[in-house]
Amino acid sequence: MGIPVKLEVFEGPLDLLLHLIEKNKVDIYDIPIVLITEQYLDYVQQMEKANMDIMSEFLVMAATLVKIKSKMLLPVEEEDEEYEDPRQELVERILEYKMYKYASFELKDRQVDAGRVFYKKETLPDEVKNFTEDVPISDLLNDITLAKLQGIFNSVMKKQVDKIDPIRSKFGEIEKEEISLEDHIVFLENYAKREKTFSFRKILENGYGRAYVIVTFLGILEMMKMGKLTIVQKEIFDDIMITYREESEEKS
Amino acid sequence: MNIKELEATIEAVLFTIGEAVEVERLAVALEHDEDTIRRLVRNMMVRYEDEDRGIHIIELDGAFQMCTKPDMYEALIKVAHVPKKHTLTDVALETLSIIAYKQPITRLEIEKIRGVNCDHIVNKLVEYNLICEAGRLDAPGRPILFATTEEFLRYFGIGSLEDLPILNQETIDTFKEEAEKEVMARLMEEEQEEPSDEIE
Amino acid sequence: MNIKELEATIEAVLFTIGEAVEVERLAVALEHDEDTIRRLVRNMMVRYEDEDRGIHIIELDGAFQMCTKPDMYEALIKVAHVPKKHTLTDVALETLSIIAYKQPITRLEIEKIRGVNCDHIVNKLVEYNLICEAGRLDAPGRPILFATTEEFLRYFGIGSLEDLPILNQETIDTFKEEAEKEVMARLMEEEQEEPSDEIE
Repeated sequence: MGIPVKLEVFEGPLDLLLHLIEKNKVDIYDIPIVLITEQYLDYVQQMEKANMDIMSEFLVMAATLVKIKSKMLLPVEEEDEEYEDPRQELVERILEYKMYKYASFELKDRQVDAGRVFYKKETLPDEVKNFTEDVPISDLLNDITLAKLQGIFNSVMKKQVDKIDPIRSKFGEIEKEEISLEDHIVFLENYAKREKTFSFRKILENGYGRAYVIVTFLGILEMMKMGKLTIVQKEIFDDIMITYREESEEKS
Repeated sequence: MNIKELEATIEAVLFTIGEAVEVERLAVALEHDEDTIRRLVRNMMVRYEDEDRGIHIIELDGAFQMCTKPDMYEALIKVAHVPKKHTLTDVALETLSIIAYKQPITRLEIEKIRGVNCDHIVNKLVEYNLICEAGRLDAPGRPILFATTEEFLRYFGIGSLEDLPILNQETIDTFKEEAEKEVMARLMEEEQEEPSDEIE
Repeated sequence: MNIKELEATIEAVLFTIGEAVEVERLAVALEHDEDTIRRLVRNMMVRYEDEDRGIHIIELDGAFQMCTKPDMYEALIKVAHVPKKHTLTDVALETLSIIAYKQPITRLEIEKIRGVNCDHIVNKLVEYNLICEAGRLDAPGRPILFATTEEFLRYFGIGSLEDLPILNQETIDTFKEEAEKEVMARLMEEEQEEPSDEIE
């Protein structure tokens, strides 16, 4: 059975369901589920072609209807007192929805009347707007004594001194990095073994940050002390060439 | 202050402030208890309605606001700037009525009743200041609870939430009765036309 | 419209507009000639004055305006200005102490010490008559110098500024020393705890 009306837009599955119930003039408490399901599916099918976006919600309801329909087809024993009409839950949902729809029509009516009312902006006279209260100084400074005021000032000044901490401020920004000298020497040794000869600048490219530079420098100094590296710098500010001493390997 | 003076002061305050003024605020200004003030304002409300006045006082959830009477509208639109009103779609109204009756309510609960996603509409209603966030539900995810605003009351000319169109067991019963009558009428019709065709 | 209705409409228009409304505009709204309107409004003016009303109508250059009666101002102030607790906040006290000990001082200098903007607080302190402007600094922009008021001194029973407890370079040096010691102590601790781990 097709729907003899042109494709209307429904706000949701319940909206459509309510429409079908009202159109068929059936009792909401005794929905002819086969008929309604058929019409519902029919509508959804037509809609599928028209609008894919809002389909999912309609399909969920379609599934619910089909489920109820199949339950209704099962034979019911007359004596069964536990039996609950499979339509029960759906009926309650439709009824609740119908109530709010009804309420929304009421609101719509009221909106029209209420919309015919004009309000006024605040118009405070200057005398009122610019009023400032005279507050007695004793209220303001409740139990502040001169000693307390000085205490406050001292703590403010101390806070400021802390902020520009005389020692730490000389350090500048300290980047906390997890580079330990010991670990770095291991890395340097492996690097040196592989490269044999390499430039200081080049090895610095393996990391970044001031800490990395310093740890690398310290590491190289340490390895020179251990006799593992030799370095050559032809001129001041020139790149430093570092060479790994193969013979050092046997020693250690 | 005698009653006349109190009433004059209430009039002045409501006129000047323009917005809804809570009873507490009036009570502070007039140095009287809230009950007395409430009684006074309600008396004034009746008098404003009766007399040939262009303005009256409305009550909004325990606050009072002065505004023009609706029948002044035709004259006023000729000279006054008409405040822009958002037109609410049926969907928005539907969602709004769910919130009004079930507040405070989460998005999820609204969706359950409507059967469709309502994020967009809820956001719009918040934007129009018809609903607002009213805390969080003590449940997983702590979802936002929504409730109607004072503007909602003003927008629909409702004094307080108790004045919402009644939607209770009685209404449901009425619906049920209507439905039954309809069905009976249908059955009668059908019996005359073609007996028992599509009723299960 | 009969006279009563016209008057009600005039009331509604004057209320809605809130400002002075020219007779011409009223005439448009009421669809009556200006003379009639003028006579009507003037009648209303008399009645508003006589009756125990909180609002009245005033005439300004042939325009009419509805406004609050001046003897209502006192009550309005109580509604419009929420009474606040009038003890100074900690932040205000801090600022006041800075001004007291460093006066005369500019806003910028106060901000340098406090590390945050203090416009609002300084204004409040001026409003409370605890500090006042004391000339301008001879520097670009000629910023205002602030100092404590006589009232402030009187409150503390101080004859003159020289009686303020002194906080001079010496005290500041002590603070610095303390801070240095603290830092050193911290560094030592760190060294003991984890030897040569974090190279800086």
